[in-house]
Formats: sequence, C-alpha cells, structure tokens
Amino acid sequence: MNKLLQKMNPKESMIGFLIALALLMAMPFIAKTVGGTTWVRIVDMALLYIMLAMGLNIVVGFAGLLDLGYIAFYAVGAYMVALLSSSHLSDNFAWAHEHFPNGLHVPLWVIIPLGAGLAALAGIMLGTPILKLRGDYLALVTLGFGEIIRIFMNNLGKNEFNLTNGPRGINRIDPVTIFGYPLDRTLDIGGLQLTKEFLYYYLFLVLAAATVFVCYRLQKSRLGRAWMALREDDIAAKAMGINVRNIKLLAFSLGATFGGIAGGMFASFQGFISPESFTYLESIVILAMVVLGGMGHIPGVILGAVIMYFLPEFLRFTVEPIQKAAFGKVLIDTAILRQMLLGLAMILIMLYRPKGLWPTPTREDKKDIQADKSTKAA
Amino acid sequence: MKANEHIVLSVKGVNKSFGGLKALSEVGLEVKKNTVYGLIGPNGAGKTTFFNVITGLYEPDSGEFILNGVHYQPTAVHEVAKAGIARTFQNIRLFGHMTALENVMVGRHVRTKGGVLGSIFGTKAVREEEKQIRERAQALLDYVGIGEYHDYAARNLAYGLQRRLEIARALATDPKLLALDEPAAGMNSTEKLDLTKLLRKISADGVTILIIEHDVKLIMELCDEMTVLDHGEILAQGKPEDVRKNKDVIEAYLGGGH
Amino acid sequence: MAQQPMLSIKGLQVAYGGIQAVKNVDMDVYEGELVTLIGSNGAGKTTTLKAITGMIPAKAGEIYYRGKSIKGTPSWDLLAQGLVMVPEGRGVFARMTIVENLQMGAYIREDKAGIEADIEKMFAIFPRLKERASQLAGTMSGGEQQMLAMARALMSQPKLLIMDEPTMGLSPVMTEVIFNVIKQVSSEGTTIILVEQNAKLALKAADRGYVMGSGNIIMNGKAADMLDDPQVQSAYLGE
Amino acid sequence: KPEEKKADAAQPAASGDTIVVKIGSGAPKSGEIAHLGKDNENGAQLAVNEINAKGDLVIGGKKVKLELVGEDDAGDPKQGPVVAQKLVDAGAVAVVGHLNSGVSIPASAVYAAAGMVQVSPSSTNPDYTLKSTKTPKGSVSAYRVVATDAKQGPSVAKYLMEHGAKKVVVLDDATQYGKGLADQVDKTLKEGKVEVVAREAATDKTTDFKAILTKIKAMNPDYIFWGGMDATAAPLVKQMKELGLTAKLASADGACTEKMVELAGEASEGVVCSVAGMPLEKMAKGKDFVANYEKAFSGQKVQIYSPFAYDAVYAIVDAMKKANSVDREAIAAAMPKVSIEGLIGKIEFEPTGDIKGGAITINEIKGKKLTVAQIIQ
Amino acid sequence: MFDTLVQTLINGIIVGSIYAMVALGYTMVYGILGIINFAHGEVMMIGAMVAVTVSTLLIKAGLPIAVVLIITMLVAMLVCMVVSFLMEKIAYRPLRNAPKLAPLITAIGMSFLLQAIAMLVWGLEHRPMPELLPSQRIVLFNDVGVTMREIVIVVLSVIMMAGLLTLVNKTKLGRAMRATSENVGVTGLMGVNPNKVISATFMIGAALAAVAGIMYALNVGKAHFYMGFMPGMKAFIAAVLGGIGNIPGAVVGGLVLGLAEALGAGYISSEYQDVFAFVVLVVVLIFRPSGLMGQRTADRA
Ligand SMILES: Nc1ncnc2c1ncn2[C@@H]1O[C@H](COP(=O)(O)OP(=O)(O)OP(=O)(O)O)[C@@H](O)[C@H]1O
Ligand SMILES: Nc1ncnc2c1ncn2[C@@H]1O[C@H](COP(=O)(O)OP(=O)(O)OP(=O)(O)O)[C@@H](O)[C@H]1O
Ligand SMILES: [Mg+2]
Ligand SMILES: [Mg+2]
Repeated sequence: MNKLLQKMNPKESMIGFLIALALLMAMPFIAKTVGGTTWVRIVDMALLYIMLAMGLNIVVGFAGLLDLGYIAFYAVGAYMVALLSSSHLSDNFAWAHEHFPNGLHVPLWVIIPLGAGLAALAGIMLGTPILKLRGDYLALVTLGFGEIIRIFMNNLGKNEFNLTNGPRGINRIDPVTIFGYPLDRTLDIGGLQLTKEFLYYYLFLVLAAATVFVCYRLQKSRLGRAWMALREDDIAAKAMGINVRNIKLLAFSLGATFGGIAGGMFASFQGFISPESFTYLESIVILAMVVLGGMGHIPGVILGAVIMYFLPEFLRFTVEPIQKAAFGKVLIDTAILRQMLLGLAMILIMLYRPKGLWPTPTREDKKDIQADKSTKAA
Repeated sequence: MKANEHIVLSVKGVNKSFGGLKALSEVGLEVKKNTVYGLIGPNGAGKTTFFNVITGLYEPDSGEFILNGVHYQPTAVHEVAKAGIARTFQNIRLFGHMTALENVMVGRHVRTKGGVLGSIFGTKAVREEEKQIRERAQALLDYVGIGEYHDYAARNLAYGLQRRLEIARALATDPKLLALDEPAAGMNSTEKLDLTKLLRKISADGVTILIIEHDVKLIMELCDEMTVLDHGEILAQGKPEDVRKNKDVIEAYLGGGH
Repeated sequence: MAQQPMLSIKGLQVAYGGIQAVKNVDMDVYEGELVTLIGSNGAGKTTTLKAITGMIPAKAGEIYYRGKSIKGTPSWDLLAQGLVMVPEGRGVFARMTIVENLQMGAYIREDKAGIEADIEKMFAIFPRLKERASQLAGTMSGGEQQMLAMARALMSQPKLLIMDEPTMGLSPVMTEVIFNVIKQVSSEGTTIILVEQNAKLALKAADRGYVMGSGNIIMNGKAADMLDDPQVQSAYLGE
Repeated sequence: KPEEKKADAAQPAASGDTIVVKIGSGAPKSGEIAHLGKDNENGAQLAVNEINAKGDLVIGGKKVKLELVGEDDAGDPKQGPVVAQKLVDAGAVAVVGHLNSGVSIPASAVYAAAGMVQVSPSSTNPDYTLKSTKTPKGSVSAYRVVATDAKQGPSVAKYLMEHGAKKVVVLDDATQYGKGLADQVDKTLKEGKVEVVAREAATDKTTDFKAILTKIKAMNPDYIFWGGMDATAAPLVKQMKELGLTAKLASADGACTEKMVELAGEASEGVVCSVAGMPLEKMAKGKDFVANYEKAFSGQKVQIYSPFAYDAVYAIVDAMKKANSVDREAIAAAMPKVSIEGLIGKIEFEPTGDIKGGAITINEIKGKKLTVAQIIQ
Repeated sequence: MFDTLVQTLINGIIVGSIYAMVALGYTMVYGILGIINFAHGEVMMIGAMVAVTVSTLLIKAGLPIAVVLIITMLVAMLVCMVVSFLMEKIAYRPLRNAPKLAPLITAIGMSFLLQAIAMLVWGLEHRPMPELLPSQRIVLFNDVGVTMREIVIVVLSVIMMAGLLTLVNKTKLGRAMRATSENVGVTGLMGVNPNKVISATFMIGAALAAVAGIMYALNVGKAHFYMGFMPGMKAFIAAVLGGIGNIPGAVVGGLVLGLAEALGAGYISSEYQDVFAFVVLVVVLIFRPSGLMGQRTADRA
C-alpha cells in the first residue's frame, strides 16, 4: 500500500501515506456521520468489490484475458465458508452430523487460505481446458463457467443430496471470529460503540490493502511483464520463451484467489447466501469496474470499483429528493431513473475517457520530454 | 561426433505444405558456430516459413532438427527459445504499448526465475535479479544504439528503430542462434551500413546469425555461407561468391542488376 | 514549370499527441511528374503522406490538390478525385482473396467490363497474383502482398498515385519489376509521389526529389543532380 | 453512539399534536420482477393513504400521520441489508417487505438488530421465520402475512386429489418460491398415493417448455403442477395446448392472476390455481380494493401480492394501537396480539411469526375469469 | 417413443431458429467491428415492444391480420434501425480506436439505458402479444405436430441467412463490409466511406433483431422489458459456437444450441438445460477453437 503511494507521489510519500491511513481509519465514522450506518455498510461492500476488481484486473487488465465469469470464484469462496461455518452440513449429512453434531464452525485463519486455495483450484480447472481459446471465445466460455457454477449451486439442493440447499440458500452463517471475538457483536471501547459494520470494515480494509499490495508487487515483477507481453502479442511472447500456458493459468488462479477470499468474507458478513447473488450480471459489473477505472492500472481499478459501487447507492439517496426539489413531485420512477443514469454514466465515462477514468500514464507524455532532450542533444 | 561440435543448427529434410501449396520441400542446412548464414530467395520462396518451422511456430510435415548437437522437435515455441534460438519477425512484432526498455526486459524472462511469492514479498534474490534484468536491458538498448529511446512506447518508434529494438529483445534471451527476418527492410543504404556494422559486432561477440535479407549487397558482404530457396526448394547452397555466379540464382532472384 | 502544381503543400505540421512528427513541409508536385521523397527512419515521410490523404489530421499548414484545399478531406472523398495511396506495410485485406482485393481497389468504378480488363492487366504485370487469384491475401508472402497492394491501387485508375516504400521486402528481381511498373505508370501520364528507402533507384527513376530530416524538408531539386550531391550520397546512398 | 442514534431516529417527528410515523417498504422496483415489487409498494401505499384519509389513528394521545418510505432492493440479496439499514436509519418504526425470501432473510438480521418488525407480504421460504433472529428485547422480528409453502402447497395438492388426480407432473422454476411450493405439492401427493410421474424444473426465465412438455406428454398425466409465476405459467399452458396435451395446469398464487388470463388467453381456460386467503370479492373491502388501486395508480393493475402488503400495513398499525406506542420494540412486543379482518381474511400470527390458519382459495379459470372453485379453511 | 424424439428434434430446430435470427445480427456487427454488441438483445426487445403496441392498435382498428403483421414488422424494423443507428453513432463510433473493451462497456450501458426506456414507455408488466400467426397444432403424423407460427419462424430464419450471405459475399456493399472489418483506414483509401458501411451494418442487424423480436414475442405470446436478456445471451453463445463473425455459423450455432437444449432437457434433465448449452460450447471450442465454421486466418509470423 505505502509502496503504491510512494509510486503515486514520491515526494511527500510518508506524509501522504499517514494522511491516507488516518483517512482510511476514520472512514466509517465519517460515513456514519454523513449518511448513517447504511453508508458504513456500503463502504464495507465497496471494499469487497475492490478486492474483486483487483482479482479480475490480474486476468483482464494484466494478462488481457477477457473473463466474464469471474463471479464464479466469488461464489466458490462464499459457499465454502457457508458450508464450513454453518450448521447446514450437519443438518443434512449423517456423516457430518456424527463428527460435528452442532455444525462445523471453522475459524477465519483456516477459512481464508482454504477459500483462496479452493478458488485457485477452480481457476486452474477453468483455465486448463480453454488455454487455446482467444479473445471473445474465451470470454464466452468463462461466462458459461460462471453460469454453470451458479446453476449447480441452485440445483444441488435436492433432499437426496442437499449440498447447497438450492435456491433457498444457506442461512445463519457464522460471523468471522478473531481471537474468539465474533465480529457481529458490538465492540465497546470506552463508550465508543463499534457495531458489526465497523468491525468488518477494518477486517475488509486489511484484506483489501493486502490484495492491492500483492497486485502492485506482481505487476512490477517479471511475471507482471510476462502478462503484459502476453496481452500485447502472444506469438512474440512465446518467441521470447514465455510459457504462455503457465502464465495464463497463473493469472486465472491468482485472480480466482482474491475472488474466493472476497466471497468468503461476503458470506460471513451477510450471514446468508443464495445463488441469486452470483449471477452473470455481477461478473459484468466487476468487469465494468476494471474497465471504467482504467484496466491494468491499480489506482484506477480501485477508483473504478468505488465509483461503480457507490454510484447506484448514491443515486438511491439523491435521485428522489432532487426530483422532489426540482419538480415538487417524482416525475420518473426512482428505480427506473437510477438504472437510466447508471447506464448513461457508463456510456459517458467511456466516451470521455476511453482508457478509463485513471488509466496507466501514457508514454507519449514522457516521450515528448525525451524528444526535446534528444533534439537538444542533436 | 567432432564435426557437430561447431555446428549450431543442423536441419535436414524439412517439408511443409499449406493445403495444396508446398511451401518447403526437403530443405536442409547447417549453420556453423560464429558464422553468419544467409537465407535468400524470391518472394514467397519459403524463407519465413522455414523460420516459422525451426522456431516451432508452424508444425513441419517432416524434418530433423539438431541444435548444438542435441535433437529437438520444434513443437513448443517457448521451448525452442529456451533451447537458444531467438528470432525477429518480418512484420515487426513488438509489445507496442510497453516501453523499449520493458520490451527488452521481457526478453530476459526465459533466463530468469523470480516466482510469485518472491515477487510478492520482494525477497533479496528477486530484487537483485530485477536490478540485473534492468541493467542488462539498458545495456542491450545501448548496444544496438537506441539507448536514449528506452522509455518510448515501442509502437511510437519509427520503423528502423523498431527493427533494432526487436534485435535487442532477441539478444536478451542469450541466444545461441539469432534468426533475423529481413532486418534491413525499410532502411536506406546508409542505415543499412550501420545495421551491417551492428550485425558484425553481434557476430564478433560470439552469436551465430541466420539471416533472411533481400539486400544483395548487404547479404553478400555479411554472410559466410548461404542457401537460396525458390518455390520451397533449395536452388543453390554455398559461399556467397559461388552463389552469386549461379545462373539459376541470377535468373530467379538477383536479376539483371547484379 | 509555369502551370500551377497539381499538389501543393505549404508549411505542413503534424503531431501525434505531444510529438511533433512533421514540423514544416513545403512541397509542389506538377501534373505528370514522378517526385520522390527520401529520408532516414522516423523523418516523417509516412506521416506526411498520411496527412495528405486525410488519414490523420494536419496540425497546421495547407494542402492544395488541383487548386483547392483538401486539408482534412477524408481519404474516401480524395479517391473519387483520383488521389490514391499505397500505404506503408501494404495493408492488403488479409481475409479476402486476391481478386476481391483488386475489386476493392475498383470500388468506385461502375464499368464492370473495364474492371475485368484491368484485373487481367494486373495479372499480366504480376503473374504471381494470377497463380494465386483465389488465395487469401493474408497467407501470401510479404513480397506477394506488396505486389497486390500496388495492383489494387492501380485498379482505381489514379491521377495522383502516392506510394510509401513499395519495394520494402521485395527481392531484387521483384524490385526491378515494381520500378518498371512505376516508370510505366508514370510514362502513361499518372503523377506519382514515391517514398522510397532505396534512394538510388528512386532518384534514378524520379524527375525531382525531396529529402526529409526530422520533420522538415531539408533539400530538394532535380533527381539527377541529387544523385551526384555528396551530402545525399553520404547520408542516403551509403557511399 | 450508534445504539442511541437508532433510538432517536425511531422517535417520530412531532408536529403540533399530530406525529408523523414512518413505515418502510422494501421491494424490487428495478430488474426483472419490478412489476411485482411496484405492486407490493402500491398495496402498502394504498393502506397508508386510507388510514391517513380517515385520520382517526391516535397513538399515545397523539394523532398519527403515516408516511410510507419505499425502497428498491432490486431483488438482490446483497442490497437487502443496505436497504434495510437505510429504512432503519430513516427512522421507520416497522417494515413491509421484502418480496423475495432471498432478500428478506439477509435483511431480517438488520431489522432484528434494530428491534424492528418486518412483515413480508410474499416471502414464502420457511427459513425466513424459522431461522430468524430476535430483537434485542427478545421479541420476534420476522413476520409474514402470506402462507408458507408448507400451507399453500398441500391445499392445492389435496384439491387435485379430490378432483381425480391419478398421475401428476410437478414442475418448478428453480426459485425459492417455485421450488418450495413444488416440493410441498410433491410431498403431499406422494403421501396421498398419487403417482408423481415426473419432478422437473425449468427456470424463471424459461419461455420454451416444449422440450419438457414433449417428454411429459408421453407420460400422459392428468395434471401438471407449475411452481412459478404467471409470466412463465402463461407460455407453459399455451405450449401445452399447442403440443396437444390434455392435462390440466395447476399452480399457486404466483400464477393465480388476471395477468395470467391476459397473457395465456384462450389457453388459460380450466387452469386451477390457489391464492392464500379469502377471495377478494368475498371480502368486505375486496371489491373496493381493486377499484381504489386502479384509481390511485392509473395504468397499473393489481398483480399478486398488493393485498398482502395492504394487510401488512394494517397489521402493523394494529400492533401500534395494541401497544399504544410507536416505539419499535413496543410494536414488536405487540405483534402477537394482532388480530384484524384483512383483505385476505383474518390476520393473526403464530409465535413463529407465520400467519395463523388462514384460508386458501382454490380458483379455476372459466371464461377468462378467475372463479372460486373451493375455499379451504 | 419415436414420436417423442422427432417432436423433440422439431422443438430444438424451432428454438434454434429463433436463436439463429438474433445471432445473425450479433455476428454481423461483430464481424465488422469486432465488438460484442451486448445491447443487441435489447434492440430485439424494443422491436417486440413496438410490435405489441402497433399490432394491438391495428387489430382494434379492425385490419385483417395479414396486413397487421406486415405493417407491424415494418414499423418495428424501422424503429429498431433508428435506435441502432443512433446507438452506433453515439456509443460506438467515437470509440473506433479506443481499447477493445471500451465499446463493450458502452454496450452494456446502452442495454441498461434501453431497458430503462422500455420500462418508462411500456411499463413494468408483461404485455400480451396478439396472435398474428395461427398457433393451432398441425399434426404431421401420429403424435408429431407443429404450428403455422413455428413453420414461419424456421423458414424466416433460413431466408434471413440466405439474404445476408448474398449481401455479404456477392454484393459490393458486402465486400466493403468485409474490407472495413479488416482495416478501416485502408478501406477509406479505397474510396469507401467506412462510417456509412458501419451504419448500414448496424441497421441491417437491427432489422433482423426486430423480426427476431416479433417472432420471439409471438412464440411466447408476450413481451417484457427484460425479455432481451436471455435470447441475447443465447444468441451470443450461438454466434460464438458457429464461429463469431461467420454468418452461416450463426445459424448452425443457433440450431446446434437449440437441439442441444431440447435433447438435454428432453432426455437428461431440464434443470441443467442451460448447462448443456455451455457444455456443448466448451466441447466444441476445445476441438475447434474458432467455432464450428470459424475459419482460422493464418497468423503470418
Ligand atoms: N499460413 C499460411 N497459409 C497458407 N499459405 C502460406 C502460409 N504461410 C505462407 N504461405 C505461402 O507459402 C509461401 C512461402 O511464404 P513465405 O512467407 O515463407 O515466403 P518468403 O520467402 O518469406 O517471402 P518474402 O521474402 O516475400 O517474405 C508463400 O507462397 C505463401 O503464400
Ligand atoms: N502513431 C504514432 N504515435 C506517436 N508517434 C508516432 C506514431 N507514428 C509515428 N510516430 C513518430 O513520428 C515520427 C515520424 O514517423 P514516420 O513513420 O512518419 O517516419 P518515416 O519517415 O515514415 O520513417 P520510416 O522510413 O521508418 O517509415 C517518428 O519519430 C515516429 O516515432
Ligand atoms: Mg518472408
Ligand atoms: Mg514510413
């Protein structure tokens, strides 16, 4: 994280970092005073989406592989947590019931790596058969993968073999517990009441920061360059001795990992999950975050995630009052207007910033300075 | 066998056809260590196809391939590169949006090994390696004479410079054999002279070169041996001076001007 | 020459984003002439041609074709006025057959018979194209593609033909062929602007020559004189 | 402190001797089933309007003016808690909603934490009440005025048995609602020794059922039960006719609508379907409801659950009266005492939060009209 | 038993034909611009919605069904062409040289927008589509039958494909389209105005979408602002299955998809109907990475 800031403004990096840190720590309080607990919740979710966007950015932004089924990994993570930390399994499976009569309730430290691992595995499973596919063929197959996962989760709820409880979803998922302290219990620090939303905020903040840090390091690494090369021209990349197959799989599995962790967090934060949460539209939204923000450029992608997640919520809070203020009554149904404005926003952002809101700084600018130098030299 | 020791690349009986069209038939050649080997021939003779075959881009119908005395089947392109053949492309294939420096750094990929965890935690080893990659890349840019363009996006370099960059990128893989597909195309005579100098330097520094080129002057000056292809078949093979006297070659390729 | 130039460029400037690729170009081309434009890599030749044919916008300066300004006129309107370019790097339609490529060249023509005749004419000039009439252009060798690009341009019966490095990647024989074609086309009255790296051949073929260096015209004159100009020789003829 | 803030928020804004009391409504007003969501909100709105019009609601000695705060949850579970939280922050004293069980369940945790009552007009998933959490003061928070799958399903099944069902095919749209119902029907039929020749599922987006129907035809059942909404039931029944199936279609409240008739046209003839509660026309206020609805929301028609939403509001208000307070916990505490004659019949709650007994009306579509075939108490 | 099989196959072909119709538009636009026009499904939806309104009015006006059908089609096509034309001009043209994913996002934005507009204009409810084509069962043999409507659908999809094929391969415009698809700049040098070509492509695609929309609405007897989503997605699959950008491919893809679904649902399990669709896709792509009919253009290294 602080490395990232340094990169962004080398001079007052340390001060900048401290200020940012302070801001991030204070964020939920600000959110609460401005918009009430609702906004703390919204901020929490935004953090999850930053993680997701980061993960997808590895696949789409770095390696240039269009993935429209990313939500699948989110789902895998979520369901794994739901099963491991709710009573569902022991309610439905004799063997589980014998060993864990009141459900297995696995702690965070096991869950995160497990979720990550499982998702990574799913990533490789997806990646392997479709390595040969290019561009939009790949896109569609990934989309299909996402849908297939969802359909299975929806249908593996039969009484004979009730793994996912089908469309009814899994309820009463444990909150994350850290050192035996369940995060859904309000923490009282000298009269300062930190509700569930606050506690999860700090957990998600740490995870998101870690994600960003990892992405940043990877991008700057030898592997990051290999991904970029692959994105630019795969034949040339091969000719340079890059094992395209492995590098693709690596991208898929790493991306999936973040998705998986985020999914797990989502499950325990919501306390309930059902297949409805993992539709293909979700994948699209995450993709939009990456692209609108600025593919491959970490700060951009973060911005994209924040905006894409905040915008609809923001509209939820503003559209109606503004209409009332303007025309005295609600002319266009709020929900419809919201969707309209969201669509418009996506279009306009792309039209005015085709590379995204905050894209990778282009070389041309640098080049110009260079050009002057060289001409002076000559 | 003793003879093989100073033979870098030895290819025998390569056949490759596209549908009905026979692009290569029974093509074979031997490139000796530290020499410059020329591959010429009319347009559509099969030169580039030959390159694509030995580098594993096109699968040959048949053929035997030996690199530094070891047999290899050119199936996986990246394996070939690892084995030590680096190439440039007739229609330049740079990583357009990456800087010149980054392009060359990618070339180092196959000779370095920084992994996921190392990169994430920035271990000393990885940081060291990264530093070396960067220095080596910059050195190579200087070597081919485009050092000051290191942070141009590759696609913004003029044609000629892009060609030099491609050579630098290829050299970054520490090749035993450097295969160049028309490196002088799009250069004027003076620039070609500079290129010739560069190639001589590369050769002198111990890299064996296999080159496709249409500029007779350049190729004749540069090459120790050459093969002339026509319609996918070997028209002539041997020392430049012999080749240029060959009737068929003159008729099919050189034309009256030479 | 008293008559007004067919193409006249005044103070042309072109920039890519921040980069000034063409700084100041003045150029006159007269009816029936063969003018060659030479210069080192990155001098700005291609950029100049692209600006003339309206493929990229000019930042400043003027371009007149037959007296009226064509600055910013899109390339498709220019072709109708007989101004055609063979782009650098050929730009053949890879997924179309050779014949289809040629037909594209004659897109604005309506005379079916005439088109057929011209296609045959091209086949006569480039027999290799005839052999491959129905092969996908994309699968042809570099040289073959260059021939096709050239033939395609001629299909539109241009008045002013602009060529950007037509012999790039061509074998010596093929280079001769192309130059013969160029001379022939020129002798048939088509005005030609030729950007060429093979400066010697170009100057031999041309009436007049322009030399470009880092975005500016640094020299121009009769091609014959330039051939003997020591400066040119050292800089571009490699002697 | 958050806790206190909530409390403050819950204190209704006093204006003179009348106080404004907010009631929340959460439903999908965007996305595929927006028409149903809007319908729910309309139902609640209608009740609020009526009560305000009467203006005789007095709680704790103060005249009460109700205000409905409608939120869009897009039918998206993720948005459930956010919407819930917003309604809590907005100071609503109770909530009518949500439509989908998938949204009601995650939202209920938020309401419960705020000590607030949530009355769903349409969430049929048993877990919604069974696995719900209680308010800080220990009252039940999750209520519903709609019959659970566990009640409606069997009623339809029984009706079918009484009407000569020997071979039945049970289909659903793989949603919580549809599958829940179908499972119950399936169960009851099997218990009744009726042969369920096929148990299949499509999706809530399926529009072409011919593949399934062709397979079913070979089994020639005498009834096909569809657990799903009118939007899918209509093409289903049409395609049954087109394939020349003789079986009758049976379904539940999701497809027991005017819309069903409108969409399926001729094909809807003979369709059997159930609605929880008494048939509207049998109820005192029933006829007016439809009229008032179409008056209040021009261009819109009663879809499915607006009567339930309407009753939900009255139930909440009754709880206010019984508690004689507009405090959230107080209302929650009073909910078990609620007893009103609603649009859909008598409304009283089990300790679980489910609606008590309650009638199920079986309709049959005759001459493009929903006509009551039987009322099961 | 045999009847069931035949009937199932027929069902598959009918559904497939509808997918094919939508896929044709997808594939055309993709073929030319290389962008996935996610809003295509929405254009189709608009077509259906317009059809509902127009036909309902005309029927009230008491015109003969045949006339109603024709007028409806024309109006719907017209509206869709206009919508699509504007869409391209506003949301795609400015992004010609932008990164590949930019137009993808605007397309998604567009479909949100079009849906919202539909909600405003036609409301949120499902609208019944008048029966413009007879849907009485015509028994072919023992227990196998189809309806007139379904026959029309299949025939139309074939006609559409044939029409498009001739357009693209035999006409000048078609040649210009293919040229544009490869290199807009050079196409300009040939005296072709690429903008016109692209607009034309979009409008033809839209006209097809309109027809598809009407047929779809007729087939399910209703229209709804959200109806474009599923067929849009299926069409996308069909197009890719057949080799995106390839016109016969779109139809073959559509049919294969339709049959896969019908057989899957009919003989294995209807719950996994959509899974079959994707499984077929993956399997096909593993063996033919550029689709059933997608020609692999040689990558000249
Ligand atoms: N992928 C392919 N599919 C079909 N034909 C091909 C393919 N690649 C090359 N060819 C054909 O094989 C022949 C040899 O092509 P190649 O590119 O090797 O020629 P070349 O010697 O490199 O010519 P040039 O000097 O012009 O580059 C040509 O006739 C070309 O049309
Ligand atoms: N798309 C682009 N973006 C930025 N800079 C560019 C672009 N294209 C060319 N340039 C720069 O403009 C200058 C002139 O390029 P141009 O291609 O016109 O030169 P040229 O004379 O045609 O060279 P060559 O003989 O190699 O073709 C070069 O410095 C090049 O780096
Ligand atoms: Mg070649
Ligand atoms: Mg050039």
